[in-house]
Amino acid sequence: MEGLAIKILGAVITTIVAFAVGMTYGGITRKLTARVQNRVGPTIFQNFIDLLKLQSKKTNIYHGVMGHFAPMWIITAAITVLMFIPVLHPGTAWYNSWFPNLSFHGDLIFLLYMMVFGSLGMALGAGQTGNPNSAIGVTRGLSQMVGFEIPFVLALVALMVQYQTTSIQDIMTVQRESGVWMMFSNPFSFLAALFASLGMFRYSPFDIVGAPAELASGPVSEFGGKYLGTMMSGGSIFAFIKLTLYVDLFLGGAYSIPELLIKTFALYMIPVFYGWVNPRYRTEQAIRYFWGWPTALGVIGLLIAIF
Amino acid sequence: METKKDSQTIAEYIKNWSRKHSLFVMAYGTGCGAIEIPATMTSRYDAERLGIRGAATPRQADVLLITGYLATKTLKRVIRVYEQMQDPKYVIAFGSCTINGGMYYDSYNTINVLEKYIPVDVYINGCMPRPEAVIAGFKQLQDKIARGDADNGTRYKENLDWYRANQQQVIKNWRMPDYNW
Amino acid sequence: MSITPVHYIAVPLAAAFLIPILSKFHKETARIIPGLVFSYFLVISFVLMRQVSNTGIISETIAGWRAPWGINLVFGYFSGFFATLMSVIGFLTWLYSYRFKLVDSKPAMSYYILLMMLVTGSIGIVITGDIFNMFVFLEIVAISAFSLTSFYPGRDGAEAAFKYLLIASFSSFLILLAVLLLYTQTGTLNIAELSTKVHLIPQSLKLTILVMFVVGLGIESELFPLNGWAPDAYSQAPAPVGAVFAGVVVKGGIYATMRVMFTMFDINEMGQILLILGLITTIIAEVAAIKQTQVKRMLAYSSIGQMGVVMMAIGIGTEDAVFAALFMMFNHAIIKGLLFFSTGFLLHNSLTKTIAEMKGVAKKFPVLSFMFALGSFAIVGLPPFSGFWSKLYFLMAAADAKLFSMIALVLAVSIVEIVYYFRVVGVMYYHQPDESLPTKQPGLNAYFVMGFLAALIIGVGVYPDLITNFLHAAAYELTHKTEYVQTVLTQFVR
Amino acid sequence: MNTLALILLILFSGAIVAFLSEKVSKFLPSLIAFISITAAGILFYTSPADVFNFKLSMAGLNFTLKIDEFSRLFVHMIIGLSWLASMYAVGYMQNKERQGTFFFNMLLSIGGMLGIVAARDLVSFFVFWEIMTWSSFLIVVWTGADFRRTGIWYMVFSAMGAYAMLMAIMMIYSDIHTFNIDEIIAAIAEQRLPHLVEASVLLLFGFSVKAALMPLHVWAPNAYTQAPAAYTAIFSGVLSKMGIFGMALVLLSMLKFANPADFSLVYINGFIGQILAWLGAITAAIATLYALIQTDAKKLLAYSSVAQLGYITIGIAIGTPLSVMASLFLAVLHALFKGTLFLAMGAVERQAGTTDMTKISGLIRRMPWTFFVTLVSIISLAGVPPLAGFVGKWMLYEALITNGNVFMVVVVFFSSTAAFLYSYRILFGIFLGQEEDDTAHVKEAPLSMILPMVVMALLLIALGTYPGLLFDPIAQGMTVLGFENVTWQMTVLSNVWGNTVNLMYISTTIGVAFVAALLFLTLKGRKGSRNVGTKDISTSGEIPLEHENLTYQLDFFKPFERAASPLYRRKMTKIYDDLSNGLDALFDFTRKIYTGNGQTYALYVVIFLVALLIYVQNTL
Repeated sequence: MEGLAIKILGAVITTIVAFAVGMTYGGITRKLTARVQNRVGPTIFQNFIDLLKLQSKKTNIYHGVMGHFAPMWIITAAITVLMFIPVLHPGTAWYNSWFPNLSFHGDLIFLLYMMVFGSLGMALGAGQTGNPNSAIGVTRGLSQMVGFEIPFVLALVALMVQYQTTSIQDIMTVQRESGVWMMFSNPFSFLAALFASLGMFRYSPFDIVGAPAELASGPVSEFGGKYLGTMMSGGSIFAFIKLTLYVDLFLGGAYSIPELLIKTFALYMIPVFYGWVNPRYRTEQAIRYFWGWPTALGVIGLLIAIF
Repeated sequence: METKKDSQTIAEYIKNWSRKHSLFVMAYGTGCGAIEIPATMTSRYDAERLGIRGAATPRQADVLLITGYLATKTLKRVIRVYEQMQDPKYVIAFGSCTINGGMYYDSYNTINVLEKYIPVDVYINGCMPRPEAVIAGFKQLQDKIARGDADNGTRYKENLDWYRANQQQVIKNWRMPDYNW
Repeated sequence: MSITPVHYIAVPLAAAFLIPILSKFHKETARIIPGLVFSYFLVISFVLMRQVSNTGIISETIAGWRAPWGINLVFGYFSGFFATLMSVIGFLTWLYSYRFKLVDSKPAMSYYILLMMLVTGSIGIVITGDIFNMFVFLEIVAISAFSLTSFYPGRDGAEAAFKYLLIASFSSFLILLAVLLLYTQTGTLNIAELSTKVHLIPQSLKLTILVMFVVGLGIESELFPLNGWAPDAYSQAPAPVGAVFAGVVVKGGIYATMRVMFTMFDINEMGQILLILGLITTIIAEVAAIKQTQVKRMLAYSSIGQMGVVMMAIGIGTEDAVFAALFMMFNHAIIKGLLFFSTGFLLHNSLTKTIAEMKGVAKKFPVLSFMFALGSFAIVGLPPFSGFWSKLYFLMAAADAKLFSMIALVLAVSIVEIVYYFRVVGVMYYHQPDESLPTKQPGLNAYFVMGFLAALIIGVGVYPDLITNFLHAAAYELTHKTEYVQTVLTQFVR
Repeated sequence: MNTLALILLILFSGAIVAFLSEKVSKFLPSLIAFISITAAGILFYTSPADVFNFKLSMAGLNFTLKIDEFSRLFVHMIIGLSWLASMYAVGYMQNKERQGTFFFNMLLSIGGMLGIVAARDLVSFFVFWEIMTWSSFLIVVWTGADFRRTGIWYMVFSAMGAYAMLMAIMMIYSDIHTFNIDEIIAAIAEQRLPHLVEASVLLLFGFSVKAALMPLHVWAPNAYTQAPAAYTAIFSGVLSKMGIFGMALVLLSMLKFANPADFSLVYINGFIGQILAWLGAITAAIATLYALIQTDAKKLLAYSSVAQLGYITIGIAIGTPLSVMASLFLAVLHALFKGTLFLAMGAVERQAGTTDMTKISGLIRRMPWTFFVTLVSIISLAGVPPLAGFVGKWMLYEALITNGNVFMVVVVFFSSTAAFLYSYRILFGIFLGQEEDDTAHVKEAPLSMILPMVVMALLLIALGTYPGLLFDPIAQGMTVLGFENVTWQMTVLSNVWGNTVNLMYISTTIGVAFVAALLFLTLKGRKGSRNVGTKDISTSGEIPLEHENLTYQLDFFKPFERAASPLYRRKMTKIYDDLSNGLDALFDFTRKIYTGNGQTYALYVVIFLVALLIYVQNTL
């Protein structure tokens, strides 16, 4: 019985860690961006402050049941995926005590689909608000998703067929035993997945979904207060999830939280840097971008994986 | 008015602190003053270091920034936007025109005193006020929030009839949805 | 007195002489007497069929002259099938066309006499055992067919009749020539005896005779390049007569072809040719049918196509194939009859009889349109209607003969068939009617006829054994000619 | 009396009675249809399994009907969905014209489907197939709109398929003189039939027409759209599965038992399977692309049905145990969710007058139940956990990956990701967005229409956590098809590499997290929450007028369309149009042989005579 209690505690701790890391990374990004633009910038905990403020709004706008559900779906999807993703390598002290959530009960295909869950719920909520900007943003987001899923899936399928498994643990184990990270053993697949990650994080040049000046921040344009706050936290957890997934798949996983933080942060900076030096793509340009070189790299990686 | 700082509970104090340090600004560029906003936001006088950042829609905004004179046509929009914002919300009136009409004091289609139409928390004087002045105004607002007596929305709701009367006086074709607050 | 096949000939001829006289006293007799004759036909067919099933093939000599000098009538399962079918179609046609459009007595009388002669001649073709006599009956049929084609006054009818006359004259000439050659070579005209003596004929001459028969009878049975007359004749003759053409006249031609090919000669000599001809006929006819704008022309081409398939089955020549051919002819008779009958009232007062005039008739004639739709479904061979089984048996026979390319082509053209029949059905049901033509609601008799045919179609479709045994017997009799020959030749020594 | 024959008899006679009873009252046919389907269902489920075989010898042919475990699976689909749809139809069809025809054909096609799955000899298979085809054709043209494009095309394609089947049947018959499927299988196992390969290819051709496979799919969207929704559910739900059933019959029970000594045949078998699978994948991709540019909800669903059938075909064609299980699972699921969706669209059509998404929007507050069932079935269509669609998708992917069809996986994944787009499109276009004033009168559909949809939606939810409920009959059916020891668990999915997914944990986690978030978000700051209508939106201060609707409906996925424009360039329908025009010209040319001129005909006769004489004298 208290085994279950421990499990629940571990789950809660995992969630808190993921949340904190995601939010802090967001703050750090804002700070760095400001520094790059020769500004002082906010503190790196600015996101926490914003979240606190949003949650402490007095009035909240209720747009109907779907609008009410949208943030829940996001947070639900975030937590569920987090439960099924291996944060650290099995067997390590950190892992056994905190993070053995459910990561043996899901596999990559499931994660791929579960990640969509949140954005679909978000889309539905945004649809019910009746704001045309939200619907336009949603269509852009979904179209872009079709764009970057292709190289991503190519990369994942390459890994799966090469190592005859669809579970993340096995891929991590392969890397641990061989001692070679996937990003070196399958460079092409890694590059494809990396390009896909640019689209996943929606920094510029792929931020047309929520273009503030044009779409009034797109899907979320009707959400404020607690709804917006919940979405923010869900998004932060998702950022952590994506980074951890990439680390597990390509960077050999992590044995301890600091290692995880280093790897994830290094990975996280790639879309951020790429965003600093890039303007914004139109949707069809973004899709064409993903169907261009990233897909080609993915195909090459897949061919290498087969033969 | 007497300060509420001592009377704040600890929760209220934290909330106000967070509100103070994260101000999402709905910069409603009505008049010429809008030109000062970019200067305030960008690297020279980086307003984000105070937690001030732009918001795209009134749903997410805390501060409504009226930059300059208001034609009656614009006033209608401003009222709409103001009413769509979520409590707690603050209004910063920017430039002389919002105080007394400024150089448009005798124009036939600009309002002179913004206070008559929506409650204002902070006035920033000058024509134009420089970014330093803007930031000073924000600072003042932040102090007010920290003191906890920046209850703009409640003031508006309590004196709604008075505000409505004034609004309908200048806005001839009055066509506003009425909200369930 | 006991009923014998000769009644088929004698009774109508007598009636044909009586009608003009009696109709002097009472006009209605001109309509009633043919009915009596046709119903008597039914009685004859019934009785004779029972007799056949009891005592095998009936062979009767006429006027005491024994074969081969005299003429003899032979009535077996095979002939009996045709005779019964023709009697039924004739009777139904009479019942249907009672008060069809023949208001004044004069054309009515000629119409009924001609109709009677048409059926009589066809039955004569079927039951005679003498090749020259068969030719005579062919002529009777042809002449009454000409006159019925040009029944309606007007240019088109005359033209159609003239074309028919022109082509049919070739047919009679060729058949007569063939008969002459046969007689000079073998010295007999009796089919059974001929079948024992054909081997005496030198090969090349025999082939020439065969070709003449093929061409001459092919004109009657609407083979491809010889059937130019058919569409005009069908479309110009009154609608019920169209049914008779499809159900009786053509069947006579086919019967003659089969009799000649199977009994007199050996099918293997011309089988290939008939197969090819039938295929070409089917393809061309269906392709031509899809481009028709007149309903009756379309039906005419479609029946040409059916005859092509029948001819292919004959060309295959096995017993199963003959069975399929007979089944197909039976279906064609009843289904085409239904189609022609329903069309007759759907386009009663129209002169051009175009498909466009059938727009939305389903609103005005729900029952008739249903009948037409049923006929269309049946004739394209959709289960559970009778058309399907004959198609299935034909395909089985063809598959036994390993004629896959032919199966493919036949199936391909039946897709074309589906298109043009369903197009008409669509026009009938799903277009808005234009209130142009005055309509005529069919009488109870017409409804009865069509209902009977529809019931037959569905009944045979659901339970084909209603007729299959009978058809099997007929096919067996045709493909095993010894019994036939024996029965006829035993009379010689009597 | 034999039970199976009795069931068929009930359906067919019920059809005739329904057809005649329209004269009595317009309400009667629907009732009779419902009653007879109910009777058939009761008869089927109350009688033991072994009574369902029926032999009839007629017209020199032996007809054998038998329901084995595999066909039982399909019988469940047919009877279940038809029962629900007929219950729905009672409400849906009321005060419509020509109900007699509709229900006549509906019952007839249902009987035909039952006959197909029960048929154990090719002739009765073909007979029932044709009955099903023409009755469904009559329903497709029932509304009478666009007869040529819809009706004739459907009939022509079906006829092409059916006659290809007939051709194949005849080929097999000419090899071994039998139509009995079991005897054929036995014969295949021992000797090499000369026409086996051609026959199976032709059969597959015929079945792919019904399954709307890629080059032969053009009839499907129009037909699905034109048929009344109460029947489209059956049409796309189970009638199209008859093609799948046939494919399974050919690929899995005929060709698989082909003589293994005959390597060429085995190779050809695998080859055919690959071709078919790729066709399915391409179908899925292309149909999805066309689905997401539709503006009519029913047409969108029609295209998506084509895509889903593509997936199912892939699974059958690959032929590994997992893939077959996946595709049978997907087949049942597709019957469930696409049935629900079409019924829901029918409800919308009946209540709001149209399913054109550019005309209506924001019905969620008006028709909450319809929205709920649509949401559930859309989620399972998109394959998002924790609903049942995910299970089928997962098994399909794993089957393909473990089987090494990696590029097919990518194509399938592309199409199912693009499926999210149209899933969102249909939910948003009809139920979300701003509320129209002219749909303010819309009410929720009556209970008799809501109930079937809700039942199916609940089934979808249950299957998402307990797919084993469905694996059980599927596994039994597969053992009949010759798969030994098909393993399945109630709530755990696993592939041949031993990777598992535990659905129980998934749905528990989702449920817990969702409830927690729900409580948090609902309770927090409840007093301060303001309910606003869909017109109260931040449009940069501008106030939308009462009558103006800002919902974004036209050119919904224009950016995607532009990005994928090369894929939209070719249109299959255009090719067929050109073909038919060419044929038309050819026919017109051929018809000119009949000049209508007597002399010409006479000339024909003479020429023919001479030619024939010469030919005969020279050759014979």
